[in-house]
Amino acid sequence: MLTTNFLGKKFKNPLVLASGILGVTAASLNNALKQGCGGVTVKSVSLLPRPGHPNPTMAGFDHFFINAVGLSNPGVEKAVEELKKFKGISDAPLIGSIFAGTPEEFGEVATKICAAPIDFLEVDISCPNVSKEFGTPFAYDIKAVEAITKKVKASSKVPISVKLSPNAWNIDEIAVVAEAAGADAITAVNTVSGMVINVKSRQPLLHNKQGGVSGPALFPIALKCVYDIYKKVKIPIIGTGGITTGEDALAMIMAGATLLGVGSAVYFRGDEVWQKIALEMEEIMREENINSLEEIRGCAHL
Amino acid sequence: MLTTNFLGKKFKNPLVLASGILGVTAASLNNALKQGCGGVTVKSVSLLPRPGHPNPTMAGFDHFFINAVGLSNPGVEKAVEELKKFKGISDAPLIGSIFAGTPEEFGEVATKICAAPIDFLEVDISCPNVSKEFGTPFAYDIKAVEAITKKVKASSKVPISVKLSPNAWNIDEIAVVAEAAGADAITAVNTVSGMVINVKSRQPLLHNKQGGVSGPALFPIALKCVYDIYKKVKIPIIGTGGITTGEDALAMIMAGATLLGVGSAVYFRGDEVWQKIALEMEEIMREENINSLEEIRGCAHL
Amino acid sequence: MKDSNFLPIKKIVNETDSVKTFYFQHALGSNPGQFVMLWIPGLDQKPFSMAFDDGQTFGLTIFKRGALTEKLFSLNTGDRVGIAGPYGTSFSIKPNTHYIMVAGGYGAAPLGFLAEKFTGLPDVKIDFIAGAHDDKHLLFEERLSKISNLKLHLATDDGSKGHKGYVTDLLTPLLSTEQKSLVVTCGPELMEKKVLDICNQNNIECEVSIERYMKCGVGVCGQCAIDPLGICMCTHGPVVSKELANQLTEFGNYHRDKTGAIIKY
Amino acid sequence: MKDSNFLPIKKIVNETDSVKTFYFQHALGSNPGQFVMLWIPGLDQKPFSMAFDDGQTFGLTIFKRGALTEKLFSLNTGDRVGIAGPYGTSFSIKPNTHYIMVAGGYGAAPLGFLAEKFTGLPDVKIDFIAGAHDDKHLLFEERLSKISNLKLHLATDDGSKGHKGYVTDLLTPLLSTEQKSLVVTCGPELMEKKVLDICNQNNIECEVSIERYMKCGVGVCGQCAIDPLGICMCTHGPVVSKELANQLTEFGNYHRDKTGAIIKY
Ligand SMILES: Cc1cc2nc3c(=O)[nH]c(=O)nc-3n(C[C@H](O)[C@H](O)[C@H](O)COP(=O)(O)OP(=O)(O)OC[C@H]3O[C@@H](n4cnc5c(N)ncnc54)[C@H](O)[C@@H]3O)c2cc1C
Ligand SMILES: Cc1cc2nc3c(=O)[nH]c(=O)nc-3n(C[C@H](O)[C@H](O)[C@H](O)COP(=O)(O)OP(=O)(O)OC[C@H]3O[C@@H](n4cnc5c(N)ncnc54)[C@H](O)[C@@H]3O)c2cc1C
Ligand SMILES: Cc1cc2nc3c(=O)[nH]c(=O)nc-3n(C[C@H](O)[C@H](O)[C@H](O)COP(=O)(O)O)c2cc1C
Ligand SMILES: Cc1cc2nc3c(=O)[nH]c(=O)nc-3n(C[C@H](O)[C@H](O)[C@H](O)COP(=O)(O)O)c2cc1C
Ligand code: FES
Ligand code: FES
Repeated sequence: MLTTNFLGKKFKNPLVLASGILGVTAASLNNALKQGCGGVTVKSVSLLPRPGHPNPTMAGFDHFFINAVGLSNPGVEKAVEELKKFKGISDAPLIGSIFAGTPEEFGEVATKICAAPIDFLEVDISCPNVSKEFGTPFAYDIKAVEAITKKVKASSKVPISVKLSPNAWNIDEIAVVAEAAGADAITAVNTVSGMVINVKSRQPLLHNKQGGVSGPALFPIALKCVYDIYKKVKIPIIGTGGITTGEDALAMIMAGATLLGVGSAVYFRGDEVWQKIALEMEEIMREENINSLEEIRGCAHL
Repeated sequence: MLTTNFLGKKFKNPLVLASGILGVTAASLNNALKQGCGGVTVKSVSLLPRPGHPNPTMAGFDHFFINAVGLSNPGVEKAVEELKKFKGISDAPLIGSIFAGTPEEFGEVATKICAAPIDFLEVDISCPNVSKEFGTPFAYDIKAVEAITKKVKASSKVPISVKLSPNAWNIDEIAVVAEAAGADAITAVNTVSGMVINVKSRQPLLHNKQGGVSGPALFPIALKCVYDIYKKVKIPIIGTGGITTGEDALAMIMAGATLLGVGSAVYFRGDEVWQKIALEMEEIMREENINSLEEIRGCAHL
Repeated sequence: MKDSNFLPIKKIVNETDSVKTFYFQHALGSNPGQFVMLWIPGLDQKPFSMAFDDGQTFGLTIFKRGALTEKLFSLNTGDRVGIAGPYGTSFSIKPNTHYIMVAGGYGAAPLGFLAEKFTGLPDVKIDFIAGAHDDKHLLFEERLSKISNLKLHLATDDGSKGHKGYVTDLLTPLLSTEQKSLVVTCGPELMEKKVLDICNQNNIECEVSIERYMKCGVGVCGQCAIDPLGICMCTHGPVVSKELANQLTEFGNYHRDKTGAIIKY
Repeated sequence: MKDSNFLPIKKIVNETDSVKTFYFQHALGSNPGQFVMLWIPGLDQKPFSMAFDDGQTFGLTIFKRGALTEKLFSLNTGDRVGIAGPYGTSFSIKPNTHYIMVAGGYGAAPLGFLAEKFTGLPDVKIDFIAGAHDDKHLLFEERLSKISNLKLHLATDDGSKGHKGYVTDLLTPLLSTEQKSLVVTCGPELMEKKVLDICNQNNIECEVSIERYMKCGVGVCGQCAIDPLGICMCTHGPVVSKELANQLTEFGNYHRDKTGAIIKY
């Protein structure tokens, strides 16, 4: 009922662990699969290891999650080891994820991560928390998106998905640019910029002050991004952002998504969140006489 | 304790009814004041009457509100009558609000609304729901912001506040442009673009399909916008977006706001929302030995 | 995510040539006088009062007016519409009371729903005054006749049934009863205003259903704010007490259209 | 908006020259073995187990290590820190049981908290084995001596107090009692591993507190995921059963640093 074909690969269901949630270890990724997702995305890795920001790097609230991890990761080489280990214990679809400070570096990391048996490569140009560090935010810069997409496409052995930011008001146009530059898919969206101020300490809660907002608060924003992008591109979309229930998941498919990234929902609904969402999707589909996701993909555009 | 001086005018508290909530009638505005706000903003008006979109034009959910009213309003002339009526029954600070399709038209509406006894004029360049109708969205276009601000400033008899969109990733730079062009204040923010899809009908819930998201989901996004803008401009900020509790209100002041727009909270906490928020602010201030809002304004930047 | 319900029409009853009652199987849990927002995707969404609600099934009695109601009239059982609510205030349900219900047009729907709440309660006596242009447009005669403690009084403009003239002509004579009386009214605003005036003159308790143009139904947009108090009729109404109605100088004088412009009665 | 608490330090007790206990007056409602994330604004936020919680006041026993704990040691009563939690699993509280508690370093803190839960419960008997480098670093001797149903066994590396050698040397002799035994342990991982091994050999129930580098504390970031199950120690731990610990081949072998890179023990 939920089987999904994405760029020629079969997913038992469209739910994929979003990048950065539950980290990078092979075992942790495999555990997410045991909890019901159809595929996994690894935390974004960079050329060199990064310790990330001091804590607090994230915090959960009633209706959103916020993080500024500072893209901590063990570097692409260590990550490749974990990814190889993962493919030793699971044959589920595996999506690598990379970020870098220049188009050239993106190409370099892409080449390196392709030493691992990944099925797809996500290109994270949209983390809202490191913008100052790397100059003009790539996610809002059409030229940068074009250059990075081309570089990664040329360096990658597997299909690539460019991950966009909901802070780009013209996200649909940016998706068009990425498609033209060779992207095989679009991941929409990363977190939206936000902040929490702790009133008693009179300070921003996150060490990085600003952070990326995810979870339920992001859902209506992400849904609109996916809807707009679907109107403009032919390549498939990994709809991501605030999906917390089976109803959210189906709404995202109706907006046009093929795969569904689920991350913060693990905070709101626990480890077994993918299983829960998949069951809820099936229940609604039965009630509504929907036999396959193909049948309803993009139907909100009719 | 909550008394606030904004551009030379005294507000009994910093909470102002945000534009578009509770509409345009003198009696409705006055009722909001009875419920405890320190000032009121009128629903944005245009040169000619507009019926707005068919329903559903708005809907409330657990943690956000969404609307695409289509800027329905009785036109500036009818509005002027209501505003005169309002000043006949209340001497509370009154903020007019206008929108238009071109800088020239903005100037024209500004001139006309100044026939009413308004204390300030808010310039709504940021409604996310009419963008296609009026061409390139003004809120993301530095040249448009500059031109509109100059026109309105030249036409207005009262200080003006330019209302910005959280969808502009460079909202702080846009605030700088507005300030340079003569804005006396910045209102940040309007709603953020979003969508709700009704899964059973397989369609976007709002007649306009997309809408503007407000309420708690918007709060961390708005807070970050105000924080960023405060860093860059000297003029005061009307912090708006998702303020629902006294704690939210104080956080917004700590980010740098002078006045606080409160709108959707009326959906989440009922008519008496301003009273509730003001009481909560005072309670926290007593606990935290804060004697005035002046004392903590912008303190999250330290 | 909470969302409006999307419910199949269970049954359609033709009441007159331009009035139908649509039934939905859904535990709405509404009280008489409350309303829902009915949505036809792609078209519009408008307020309608409950004409019936027994906890499992509710019904809406709808007059064919413009685009939305015309489309609704073309639907069949099984077709689905959006239902959000119930919203707003409701009529008081009091024991040991003499209810005088004054209905005009679809006002008979919520008042019929109210009357049925008292079925078989001997301490409540109901006089139900229903009016219409002619006998073909009178609503719920049969339904109301089933309520044993209810007495039906009819008025038609053309005298084709019952009293020839206004429902309000029938009201005053009924006021002089022993038991504590409560007048409740729903119908055209000028009729309601006349009912309110009569109750004021006779010092009788009264509840009035005041309809205003509605958009959100939840007290946010201010579309239904009423002068001079500025309170919203979707949350503080539609049903208001005599005392509140007396403060609403707008009532019976004017209302506002979709843009907010004033329209005199 | 929910947020972490920002609490004034109520009392500071110097336990040794590099260990202090910080008390906070706050109804945390934690169980022994759980932890909080302690935040010093502008600096960092790290996990610490509760050493005490009587429902009104809780305490954290903290070893001076690096930047955060050094800063903490410079604070005075009245200064405030952020406290988020309690998080994680806790030790079982069972009636009619012979507890053998094996503590190393600050592990004495959560186990002391656990032991106090049984104060005056005659059906529970506690053997508490505490170890340290020397007698100056032994924790809670006085506090533990107040628990009448608790017998304290001490071990120091240099023999300056109690047994000269490891805490684990003292464990095996205590296992041969009549009552159902539960071994609980908290301390350096290699010590814990040895305790687990002994319990496996002797077929005795055991609970182990496994510490991993933590960022979120709420099961989101995956920082504390442990091989080969990949479960998070902030939510499925820190306290795990013997059965679970036995599946965690990583335990006693390696852990991961902040970047996620493996560090062997
Ligand atoms: C609280 C309340 C309860 C109502 N209950 C009933 C009922 O039980 N049965 C029934 O037939 N009708 C009821 N109405 C009126 C109903 O809303 C209108 O008949 C309907 O909106 C007409 O829509 P249309 O598109 O068919 O016609 P349109 O041509 O759009 O409108 C026809 C007339 O209906 C009224 N109307 C239209 N839209 C609205 C609106 N959004 N809010 C209020 N009035 C509107 C106006 O007077 C308008 O002139 C109720 C209205 C309110 C406010
Ligand atoms: C569940 C749990 C309970 C703990 N309970 C206590 C306790 O009751 N008392 C106590 O003194 N310490 C406790 N710790 C260890 C405590 O977190 C570290 O002592 C503290 O983080 C040191 O921070 P620092 O900045 O002072 O030193 P740093 O120089 O940053 O670190 C010193 C060492 O502490 C450990 N550490 C640092 N950061 C973390 C982290 N985020 N998560 C886990 N370990 C870290 C590492 O081994 C590191 O080498 C506990 C750790 C965990 C995971
Ligand atoms: C703690 C955390 C870490 C994240 N790290 C990354 C990352 O490394 N790379 C990336 O592309 N996205 C990262 N994201 C964004 C998510 O992949 C996802 O796009 C976003 O959280 C929205 O989805 P959600 O609401 O389901 O979490 C991170 C999100 C969170 C909450
Ligand atoms: C129903 C509704 C109508 C609105 N209409 C306007 C408007 O006409 N002009 C305007 O500048 N903002 C309008 N807004 C935006 C609000 O003024 C405010 O900026 C936004 O809702 C965020 O604040 P909140 O979360 O407190 O509602 C409207 C918002 C809502 C919910
Ligand atoms: S209809 Fe919106 S406030 Fe009443
Ligand atoms: S510390 Fe983040 S998952 Fe455990």
